[in-house]
Amino acid sequence: MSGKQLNFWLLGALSWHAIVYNPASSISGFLFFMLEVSNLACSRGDHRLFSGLSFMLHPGQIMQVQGANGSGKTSLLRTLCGFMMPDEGDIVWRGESIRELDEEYYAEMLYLGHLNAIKDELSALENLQISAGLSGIELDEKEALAALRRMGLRGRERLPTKVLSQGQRRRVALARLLASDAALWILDEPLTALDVGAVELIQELLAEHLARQGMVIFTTHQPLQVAGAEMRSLSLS
Amino acid sequence: MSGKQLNFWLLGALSWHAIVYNPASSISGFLFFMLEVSNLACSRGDHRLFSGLSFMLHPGQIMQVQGANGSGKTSLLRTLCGFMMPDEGDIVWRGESIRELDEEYYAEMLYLGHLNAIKDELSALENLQISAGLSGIELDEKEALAALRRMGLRGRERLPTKVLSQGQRRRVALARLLASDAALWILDEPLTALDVGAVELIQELLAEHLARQGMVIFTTHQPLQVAGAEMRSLSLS
Amino acid sequence: MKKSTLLGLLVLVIRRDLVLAMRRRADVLTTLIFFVMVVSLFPLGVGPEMSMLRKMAPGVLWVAALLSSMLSLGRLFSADYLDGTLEQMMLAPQSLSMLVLGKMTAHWMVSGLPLVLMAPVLGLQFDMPVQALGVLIIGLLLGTPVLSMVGAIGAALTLGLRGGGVLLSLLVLPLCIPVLIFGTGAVEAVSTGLSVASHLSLLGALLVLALVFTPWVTAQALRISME
Amino acid sequence: MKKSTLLGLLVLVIRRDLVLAMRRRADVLTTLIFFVMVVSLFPLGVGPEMSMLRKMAPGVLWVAALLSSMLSLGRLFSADYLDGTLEQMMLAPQSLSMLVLGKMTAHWMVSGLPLVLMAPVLGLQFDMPVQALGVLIIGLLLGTPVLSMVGAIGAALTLGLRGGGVLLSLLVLPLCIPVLIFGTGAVEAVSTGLSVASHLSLLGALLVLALVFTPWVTAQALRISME
Amino acid sequence: MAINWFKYSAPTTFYGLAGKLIPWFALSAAILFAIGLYIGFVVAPVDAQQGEFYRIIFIHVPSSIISMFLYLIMAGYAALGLIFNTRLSAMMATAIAPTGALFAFISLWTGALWGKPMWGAWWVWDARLTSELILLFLYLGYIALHASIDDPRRADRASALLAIVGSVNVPIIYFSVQWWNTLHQGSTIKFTGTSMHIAMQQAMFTMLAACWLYAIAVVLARVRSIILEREKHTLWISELPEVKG
Amino acid sequence: MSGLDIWMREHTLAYIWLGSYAVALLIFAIEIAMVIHKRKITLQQVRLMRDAEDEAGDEK
Ligand code: HEM
Ligand SMILES: Nc1ncnc2c1ncn2[C@@H]1O[C@H](COP(=O)(O)OP(=O)(O)OP(=O)(O)O)[C@@H](O)[C@H]1O
Ligand SMILES: Nc1ncnc2c1ncn2[C@@H]1O[C@H](COP(=O)(O)OP(=O)(O)OP(=O)(O)O)[C@@H](O)[C@H]1O
Ligand SMILES: [Mg+2]
Ligand SMILES: [Mg+2]
Repeated sequence: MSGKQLNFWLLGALSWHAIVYNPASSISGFLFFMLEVSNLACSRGDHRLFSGLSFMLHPGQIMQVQGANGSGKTSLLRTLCGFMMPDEGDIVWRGESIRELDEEYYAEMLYLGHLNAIKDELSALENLQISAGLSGIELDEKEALAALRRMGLRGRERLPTKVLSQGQRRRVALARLLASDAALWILDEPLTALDVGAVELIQELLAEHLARQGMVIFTTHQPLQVAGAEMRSLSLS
Repeated sequence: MSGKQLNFWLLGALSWHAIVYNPASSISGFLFFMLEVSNLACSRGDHRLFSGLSFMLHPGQIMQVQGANGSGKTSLLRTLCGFMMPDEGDIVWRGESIRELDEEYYAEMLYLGHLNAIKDELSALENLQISAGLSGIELDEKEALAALRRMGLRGRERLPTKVLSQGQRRRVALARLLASDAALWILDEPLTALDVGAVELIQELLAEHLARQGMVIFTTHQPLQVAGAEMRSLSLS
Repeated sequence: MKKSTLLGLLVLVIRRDLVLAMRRRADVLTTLIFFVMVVSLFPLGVGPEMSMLRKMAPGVLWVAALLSSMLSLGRLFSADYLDGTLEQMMLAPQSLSMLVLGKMTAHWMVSGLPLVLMAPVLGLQFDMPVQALGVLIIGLLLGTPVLSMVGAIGAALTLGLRGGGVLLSLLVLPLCIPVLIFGTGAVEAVSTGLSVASHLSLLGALLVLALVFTPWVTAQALRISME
Repeated sequence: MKKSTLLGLLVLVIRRDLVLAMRRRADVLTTLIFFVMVVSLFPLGVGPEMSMLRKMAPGVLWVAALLSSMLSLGRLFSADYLDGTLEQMMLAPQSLSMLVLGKMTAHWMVSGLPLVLMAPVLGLQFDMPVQALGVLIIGLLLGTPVLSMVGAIGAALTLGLRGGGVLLSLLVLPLCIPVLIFGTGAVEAVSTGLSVASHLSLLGALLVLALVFTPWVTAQALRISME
Repeated sequence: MAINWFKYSAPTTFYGLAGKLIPWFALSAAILFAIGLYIGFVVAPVDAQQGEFYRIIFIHVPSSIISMFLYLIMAGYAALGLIFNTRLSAMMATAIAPTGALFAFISLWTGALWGKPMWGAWWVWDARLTSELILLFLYLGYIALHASIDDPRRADRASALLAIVGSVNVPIIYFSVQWWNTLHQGSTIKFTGTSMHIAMQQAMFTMLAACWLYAIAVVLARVRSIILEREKHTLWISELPEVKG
Repeated sequence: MSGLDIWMREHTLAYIWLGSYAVALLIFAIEIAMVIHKRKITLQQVRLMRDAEDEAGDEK
């Protein structure tokens, strides 16, 4: 995985320049901010989920979105992805609104939702290679196998995913985290269906990502600790 | 919900007679056994999941099936439902193999799987009424509303379930527990997507069911305690 | 909270599927419009000569009816399968055949009946004589339920993700052809002066056969597909 | 691990959809069987008069091709939508139009191309002259991609809607009528001695138009549907 | 000429304006209908070839023309709504569709009734008839798509896209159908109204005007309901006299 | 010549009126009725919602 790290550092260096020299970024007053959400409001149907939501996320930070069922966590994450338009407010990435950035933003962002986004008919290996390919990364078979094995899928790499157990399917989806150079991870209940061992693995992955100056926004109803990082939290009520 | 309890007692009384007078039940030697699994073996593909599995479940008992992802918990539960045929061994309910019993067994059993079995287009209310109807129970609107409200869905009863959040959808599925007179509950990861409050509620429901001499077999990767009942556990490795 | 009867269950299933269809009121209408459109496409392909169109009319109408009920059949079980409802139906303490019969009936009411009612108008576009139209309607009334029921077997079999699906759907298709042949035959018998009744009674016999066997066969197919 | 190019992405998407189609061989075959069935039913419905059948042939073949590609369109995006893959595609850092173009191409290769290859055999059943068969094939080669592409817009718009299949055909069939008319027109021009080339070049023009605009329009439709 | 057009493109002002205009449109439509029917049936003479049957023209032609224009207008509004994200345009497009579909239906129906005595058949696969039928399908597709999406914002955008794609296709469809029909068919009886009697012309134009006015009135009334429905959360709606009362 | 054809020739004006104009006017009438009905329903809904909001406001 050294190629990946290299890749990441390169990207980091580029983005550093972008921040320093991009005039737009100086508006906010901070030099190092990456994701800035200001005064966001979102509603579904007749129902206002949240409003006046503002926060910033810096490299190396992790944030848990908390709230009861139906409080709007998923809606918030989907708005951050640009799937839903907010009623008010703006989401700014590296000083530009994500509305304008579009594909540039997507190149640096990874979203994992309630759905696993894997194809039942394809094997875990094919699934991983294709989903990495869609996000612009060509994985060769060795790399993909290594990622799947790290996710505890040894011996299951070539089975069609439809025969896998619920937790194994989730692991296939999560293997994308290992094959991504995105700076911002947006994870909606990544721990669903995972057993204790897998939860620990995810915690490790998050810690590694943060150590690489990555950013994470996630939701979960289960306890989750990440070593060596302070967990910020955002409560929706 | 008094009608329900009444119903349950009546059913209990009948089944008592069935046990006492049913000659088949005396084979096992126990008078009170309800579910008896003996020497069960199950495989998927080339893969033997478990074998030589035997256990008994008595009224008022709860059993957690434990194991890592892919260890065969779901397969075991689906075999207990009769969806899958075991390679070896037998599943006996009230002294008769469930292969022979079929619909009589189904009348006393409730299964809740990974999938919610709710219709996106229907409201929570309609979903509950219909799924109760399919398991042979006619719920009037008041009863159904009461069940949904107990599940924390007040104000969401008449929305199409497709707009509900993941946890709310799971709650709609779980509302069936409140509208069932089945003696045996088979629950596959009932806590998926539920928040802390809902988990407590489920614990309460399980305790009530056990107090009524019901039986529960379930799986979960999250911690779960039931007041006033000893938790048996079965490990698949 | 009280126990429901077998008939109550049948009514429940029918009502449920009708409610689901009505949730999208456009749904019923679109099946119908699809029928109308398929029928109207043929003149565009074949050309506007009336004498030829008149001859083609019964065939076109019947094929269109088959297609529209087939198209909507794809969803008969698959939606229930994907969201887990079908699993629950198989755990219902009542006979699965009964549930299946309910689903078939609802399907026919939503997608077969409107076609029957629309057919005469389309027949007029093809300049069909009134007598032939009457026979066409009776034929469709007898035949469309058979299409729904036979199609349900196919729908149940194609649910299974097994490779055998192709072979089995091939087995089902020929079952629909007799319906078409008797149906169009009845209409053509009007103009050639042959016996209409024999064709129609054959259709009726098919209907009875289908009513007796298909619910059970479909239920078995579902059990196979679900394992 | 290296970055992929835009063309690499196109190839990836096409290969992915083809592999998926091969895993579900039943789906591909049913489209083809449906085509054959619709075409072969006509002689049964209309009667065995060869002169009439010969006249009908191009129309029937084209209508059948139109309907069968419509039949398979319902699945173009819906499977990806349900399992969340489509979401991920929309988050891909490349142009969504490119992905859509890939999916269209794969769809045509799976459901359009087999029809083109099958058509001459069926045409012979209707006693079509060889020259007409040639024109039919060229017409289908130019026309079926347009059907796939225009259909994709409808598939994207009806994504996630109940009764999507039928609604889809309601939206798309009227838009496909020009293809049908030029396609059959070309074949008929052979027998009437009129200019075949003008029909075919019109079909070609439609193809170019569709290639330029439909991927973008479909991408927009997907964005709207996913909101 | 300092009329602020944007003022009327806001639902707030448009709602009031439309409310004031509707009675006038409706009233003049009714009067013109009466006049048109009077001229058409009493003043206009019997046609030499067709006898009385030709009088169907007074409803047939206006409804045909209006059905075609309304589609273009609808697509125009839809495009405006999609591009500039103006709320009112999308509502207008939605309000126009049912009226357009009904006029298309009337055109088909009256045409069929005319065809029976003239051609001896209710329906002939003539280019003009066929393209009118396809137009009806396009309307129905638009309506069905809009109706099957629950979220109104999404419904607006999706059906707007469809309307635009449809309007690009309408000319293609029109010419292809015309070509299809004329290529291998010379014998369909065509009505060629060469020199029309002056009273006939008057009747037809009066009826055309009446139909336009009627269409405008109905569309405005419908759009008012749509505004009410969509904006029911806003303050100005809850302060309307008809809501308070 | 079927019965309808003969009737149509003998009673042309009735045919035109009943067949075309009456149908067209009927369609107009139905459309007007639908529009009026829709307005009534919408107003009702809006009033209901306003009342509900008022109550919610009072509770606070
Ligand atoms: C179902 C049958 C029919 C349909 C769908 C139909 C459709 C149409 C349409 C769309 C137009 C407007 C065309 C334009 O403005 O370019 C039109 C105009 C007209 N139609 Fe029909 N028509 C039908 C039957 C008939 C029949 C049977 C007659 C008379 C024999 C007739 C006579 C006319 C005349 C005279 C015009 C006006 C001509 C003009 O403005 O150029 N139509 N019709
Ligand atoms: N059309 C609608 N009308 C009213 N309420 C709606 C509508 N659509 C969505 N909602 C509500 O919006 C909320 C959506 O919440 P969201 O999915 O973001 O919740 P969540 O915080 O992710 O919950 P969970 O923990 O259960 O996943 C739910 O409360 C849902 O009931
Ligand atoms: N055709 C097959 N070939 C090989 N292995 C298979 C096949 N089908 C299923 N399996 C394996 O069988 C197991 C099924 O496990 P099951 O779904 O019962 O697990 P589980 O204990 O419920 O896991 P989870 O906690 O993830 O839900 C998985 O390990 C899966 O990989
Ligand atoms: Mg959520
Ligand atoms: Mg499991």
